[in-house]
Amino acid sequence: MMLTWVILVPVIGGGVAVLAERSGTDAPRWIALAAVAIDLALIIAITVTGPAALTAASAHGPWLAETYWRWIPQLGISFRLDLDGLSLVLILLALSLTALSVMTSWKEIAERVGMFHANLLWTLAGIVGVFLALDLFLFFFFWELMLVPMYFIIALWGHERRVYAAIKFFLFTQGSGLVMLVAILALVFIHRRATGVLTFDYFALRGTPLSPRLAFWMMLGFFFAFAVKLPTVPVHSWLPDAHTEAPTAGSVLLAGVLLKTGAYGLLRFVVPLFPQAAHAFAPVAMLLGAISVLYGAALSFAQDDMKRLVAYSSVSHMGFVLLAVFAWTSLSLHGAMVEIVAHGISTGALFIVVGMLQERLHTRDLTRIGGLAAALPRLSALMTVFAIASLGLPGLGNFIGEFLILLGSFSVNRSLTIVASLGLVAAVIYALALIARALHGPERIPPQAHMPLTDVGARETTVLAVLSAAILWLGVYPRPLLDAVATGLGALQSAAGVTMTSASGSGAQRTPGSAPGGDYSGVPVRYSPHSAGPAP
Amino acid sequence: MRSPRSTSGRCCRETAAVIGMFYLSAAVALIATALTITRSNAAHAVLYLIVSLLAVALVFYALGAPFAAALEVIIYAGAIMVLFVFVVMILNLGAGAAPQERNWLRPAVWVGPTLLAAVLAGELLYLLASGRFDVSAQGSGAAAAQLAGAAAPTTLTATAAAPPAIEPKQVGLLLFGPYLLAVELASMLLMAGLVAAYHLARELLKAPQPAASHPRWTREPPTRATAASSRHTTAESH
Amino acid sequence: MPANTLMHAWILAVVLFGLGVAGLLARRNLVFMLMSIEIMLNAAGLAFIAAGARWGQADGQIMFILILTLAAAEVSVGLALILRLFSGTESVDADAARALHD
Amino acid sequence: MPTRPGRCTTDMATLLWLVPALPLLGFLLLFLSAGRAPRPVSALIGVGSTALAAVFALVLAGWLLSQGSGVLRVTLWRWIATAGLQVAIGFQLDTLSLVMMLVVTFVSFLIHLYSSEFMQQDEGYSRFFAYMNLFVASMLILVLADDLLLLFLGWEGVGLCSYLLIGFWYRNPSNGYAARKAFIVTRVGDTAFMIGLLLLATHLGTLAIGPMLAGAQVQWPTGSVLPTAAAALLLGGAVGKSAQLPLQTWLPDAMAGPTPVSALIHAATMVTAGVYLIARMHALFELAPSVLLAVAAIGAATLLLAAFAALAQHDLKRILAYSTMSQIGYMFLALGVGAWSAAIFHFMTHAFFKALLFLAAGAVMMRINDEHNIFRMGGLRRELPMAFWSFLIGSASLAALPLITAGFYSKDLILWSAWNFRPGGAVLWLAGLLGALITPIYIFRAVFVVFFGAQHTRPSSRYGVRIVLPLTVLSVLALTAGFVETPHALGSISALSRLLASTLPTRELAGSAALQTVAMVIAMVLALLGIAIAWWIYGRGAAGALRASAPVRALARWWLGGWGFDWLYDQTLVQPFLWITRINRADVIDTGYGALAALGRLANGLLSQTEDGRLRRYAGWIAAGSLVAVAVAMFA
Repeated sequence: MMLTWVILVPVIGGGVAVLAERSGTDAPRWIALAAVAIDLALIIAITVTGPAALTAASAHGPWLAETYWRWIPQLGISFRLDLDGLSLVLILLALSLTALSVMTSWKEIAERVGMFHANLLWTLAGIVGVFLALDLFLFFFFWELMLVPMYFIIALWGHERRVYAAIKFFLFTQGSGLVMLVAILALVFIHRRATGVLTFDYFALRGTPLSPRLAFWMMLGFFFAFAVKLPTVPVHSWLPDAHTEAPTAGSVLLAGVLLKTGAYGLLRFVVPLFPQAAHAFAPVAMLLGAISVLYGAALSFAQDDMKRLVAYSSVSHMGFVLLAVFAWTSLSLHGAMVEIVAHGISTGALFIVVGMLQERLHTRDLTRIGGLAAALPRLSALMTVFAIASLGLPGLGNFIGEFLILLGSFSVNRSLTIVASLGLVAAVIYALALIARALHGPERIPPQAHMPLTDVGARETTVLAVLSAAILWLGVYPRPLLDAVATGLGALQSAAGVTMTSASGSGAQRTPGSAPGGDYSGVPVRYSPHSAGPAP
Repeated sequence: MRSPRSTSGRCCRETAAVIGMFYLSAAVALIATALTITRSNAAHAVLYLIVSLLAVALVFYALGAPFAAALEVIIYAGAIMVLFVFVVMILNLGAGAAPQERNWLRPAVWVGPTLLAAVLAGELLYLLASGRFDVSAQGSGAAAAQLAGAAAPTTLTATAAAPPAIEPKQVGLLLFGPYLLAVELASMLLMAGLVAAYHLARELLKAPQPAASHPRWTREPPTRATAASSRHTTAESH
Repeated sequence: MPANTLMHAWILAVVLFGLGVAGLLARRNLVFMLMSIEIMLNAAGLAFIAAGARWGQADGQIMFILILTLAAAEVSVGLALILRLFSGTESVDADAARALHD
Repeated sequence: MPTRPGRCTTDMATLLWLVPALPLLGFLLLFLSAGRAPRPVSALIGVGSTALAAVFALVLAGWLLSQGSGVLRVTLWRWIATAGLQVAIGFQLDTLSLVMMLVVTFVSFLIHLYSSEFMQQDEGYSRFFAYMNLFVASMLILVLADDLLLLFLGWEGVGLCSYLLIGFWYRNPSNGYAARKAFIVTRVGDTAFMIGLLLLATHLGTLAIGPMLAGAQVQWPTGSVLPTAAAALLLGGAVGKSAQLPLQTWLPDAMAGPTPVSALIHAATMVTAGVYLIARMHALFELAPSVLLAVAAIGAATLLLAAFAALAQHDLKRILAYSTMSQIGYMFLALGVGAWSAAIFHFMTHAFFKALLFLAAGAVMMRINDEHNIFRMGGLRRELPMAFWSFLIGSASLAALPLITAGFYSKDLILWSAWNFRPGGAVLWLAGLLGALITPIYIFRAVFVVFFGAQHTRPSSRYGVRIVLPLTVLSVLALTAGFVETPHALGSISALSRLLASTLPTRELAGSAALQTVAMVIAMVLALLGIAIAWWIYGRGAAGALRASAPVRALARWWLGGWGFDWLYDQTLVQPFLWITRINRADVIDTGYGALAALGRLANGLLSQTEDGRLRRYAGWIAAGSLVAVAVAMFA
């Protein structure tokens, strides 16, 4: 029951923020922060008390908490939310990044503040919904829900070409979402034809017997939606525009969390639902991942706009995650989770820094600025920290992620892993290019900058200090994160059953025809797949 | 349902006359229609069309649809063509506009449409001839026999009696039986036509505004600009 | 009515229809175009009546009646439009009304 | 040999992780104070941390030596603990890392002291010390790490610090370019190293150096594919970091950084990280003899290439940079022929005399307002006696002046080991010998040109104690450090090799003592001959015609550019990359989607033409349409 509140709090917070706008421009900001704080407290309470509330049988599974209601029994749609280590980490990342993005846009967002923060909170609600929903219909519902407020954030508060970017973002994600819907419906109908039970429930659908060809196309449907969101190279071109034109808070949320819904989708839905098909498709997907790494890095180096440079670097980092997911070894999956969190922190921080620079210089064009290290020493130091984190320096979070991913996928596909590790060199090139062109060299400050350039204030320093501490902590002591996701990933791997790798990786070969969802120990006893069928 | 009256005795004489009438009226219809579309004088064209419609009415009668023939004469030839005559008179399209029509109807204009119409007709004829639809006698099919009751001989030979005329009663029964909905729709259609015609033509019946004085069609047509603007003003005013 | 006579009826209908189409496309005078449409409608009615005669069912005539109502409504509206157009553009040339398109 | 549990081991363990922690703490203090700390405080923190680290190192050394050849291990916390990989943050101190630690802490302390006065006028004072401390910390982590991943952390850390310090004066774009070039070229090597790590971790399950090497020796037969691949990849990393062929182009440009940086990073410590890596992973390299041969070959080739290139340089620091590259070539040669302790011995002596040379050069340049070109200096020996004598001692040690300099002993040991190496030993020895001839020429060329001959510049005042002290100490070491390891003929002391014997395998040299003396005499003669040649050409200005002749000048220009490697890499790698990224700046896939949208607009434009209000055209289209429909009905 508490899980629904985790989603409802931001929604209500958003509403209150809109109403509070009349009583002062800062009120919505505090309400937004309060909403996120309450949500954080709620999620922590759930994680602490959660397992006890579940019945004994499911307690030992990875599930921390579970909410289950019949929503539309006729169609077998249930309002099912489940929290496990995986979702917990991602939700915590989402909440903290939202809080930080609210704090960074304290001065940047001046008009229609209430509406802005409402949209921010509603996007957050959608995202949290995506991470929790385990009913395919509910998942798709939240998947589409989170797009709309993000569209408004980009379209209303963005920069020059915001409408173009917002529409492009919406078209790309919506279009691919529809492909996923087709796949969901196909899966549901086949499941109905095979077992006579019409249900959208994730656990029930996992065991549906599928012909390889059909499974491949359905897996492709899911994969396409998540690949667009991830983003992977051929379908990535919405990202640079959306990131460049979005306000700082929008970019942070987009890069920090929205991209991760794609990765989460791959982990939770693509491979466990269609193990054989995913295994067959793995080489292609890993190739796409490797190409994304190099292509994203090469493009990132060529950009003149700081935000576009950082945006393309996200394409490069997410290429690693794609490589890891389809390697499907325990190492690469752990690496993917660390990379997701580390990328969220480092790229989010880079966007915040670029936002601060834009606040001061009113431009993001690298050809017109230079030598800022002298004028803004503290901001430059922090920017250097995050740029170096994003190039994967050991001792900072990204390296742990990238190393585990490369190690995990090395045993699966040696050549692609070596190609992907070239991305490390490419990462150095674009990260140093960013630092050199922005901070070093002769001092060039554009005329429209409002002089004198003031270095980062208290608020900004705390935000960046928190982020740099987080990325350092992740790099030096990643074990809490690794342990948190361990059980969740283990369960996913055993559920997928198919061993992707020869070397490590667990789970015996399981024929798809086995009993639907029943064999998976993690399913809470109160819910049994058969009872969830349509009302007699 | 009383079976239609068709005793075998009178059938052949009657049939021959009916078939003769059919072909005659068919020819008349064809010629009249051809003339309708080729005349440059609108009045002549309308009259030829009326003749063509009457001829078709006769064909209907020959085909054993007396009710339809009557309707054709009353409504089609009677009402609709009368409307046409009115319009031709109102617009003074008769002899006055003939030279205008003539230069619009240069032979060269006919090439495209006739070619297109010929191909279309050819296709339809091919379809008819292709036997796809059981037009021929052999395919009388059970439906015909069953519906026509015992009287209709099973095969319609060339010299078979004229098809039993379909009584208006039969048509009436069917009309207000399964086709009741269609009738309602037709009535709505007519209502719509009525309202539209009234609404569009109301403008013309009103007292002439300064711009639209009565004898205007005899006047030199105003320059396009003022006409357009006047029309706009009138459009806004009503 | 012998079958081939029915066939001729259909042939007649088709030819009439063809003439109607030719007339529609050839003439620039809106009234003539309306007349051609009437011819086409009439041809269609003929085809229906012939079909009704062929299978001895009244459906053909009912369809003819519907076509009649259609034709009546269509003519009334058409002619009203022609009058309206005429009051505007002083001519019944179909191409004169080009300005209406945007 | 398990360490004896006992209270003093645990203090020693805490002492062990304090050694790298102190400079790290220094860095954090300086970084967080963000330039607000006054200069003396920054200097105190900077120099103090390294001094304390050096003291602790000495204490540890004393304790370890008293233990015999024990190994001290300390594990701080488990870094990565997932199903596939267990990595712990832990340090181990054995004799090899002891020598490295001592040299690193001691030399960096001296250089920190030197730079506290050298950088006095520079406004980024605390930033400089912050980066220098971070560097020392990373280097110590690298040297003391007991897990390859932690070593890689130190490895990349020193790479980062070298980037930050080369580009220290960031206003000048060429410094920034040199810094980026250094980081990217070393990063190429690091990626090879990373792939090596992946290979080792995947096949041997762990990255902890001890167990991994043990596992390798058990599982992998000598010379099979896996160890060869792994060793080759590690060699790639070492070549990148130690600026050996083919990744050596970044070192000459790295001289753009302040001189103490060049002294510490690009002479004494970082560039020898590759040597340490190969020495530390000697068990793996022994499983891949072909790679060992490659190490020797690379060493020999690089030492010759760098020596000849140094001959043609005008910039004093670039001469020293190429000289460093050449001396590391000697170390690689030693490693290649299996003389592990000889390589470490040469590393130690080289650290001292090369640091001395750089600091002396810095002292000289500091006084003639940063003039780098040696031909614009001259006759400085009377005005700057301190700099002159220290530079002279350094040069003598570099040139391996017989008997009295440390360089002589270490280089001689390497040459002797090369002589004994069976397959191809002779060739390597000859290469080493030729290098031993060229080295004195290029270094004494600099000595004669800078300190003798006509006086061009008027150097200003004297040096403070913080510069004189390091110079004197290093001068003493440059002369005396050699006596820890002397050949048979000269007292056959083998203190260092016995010390290192516990960690590095020793090879009895086949050649007889007499043969060793003969080889030694040859080396002595060559060294003296080199100095004489240098004096003859540059001291007395002879052979001017020859030097001015076209072929020699062309050769000199080719060598000036570092044998054209820079040009080669620029044309084959850098320009194509820049070209591809520039033309693809607008992301061809994005333009693809844009084209799709444009197609939509085009179709809209065309179709809206058809709707032009002409009724008869519509009727015509309808008729044509129905015609087609009926046709379809006909055929379908």
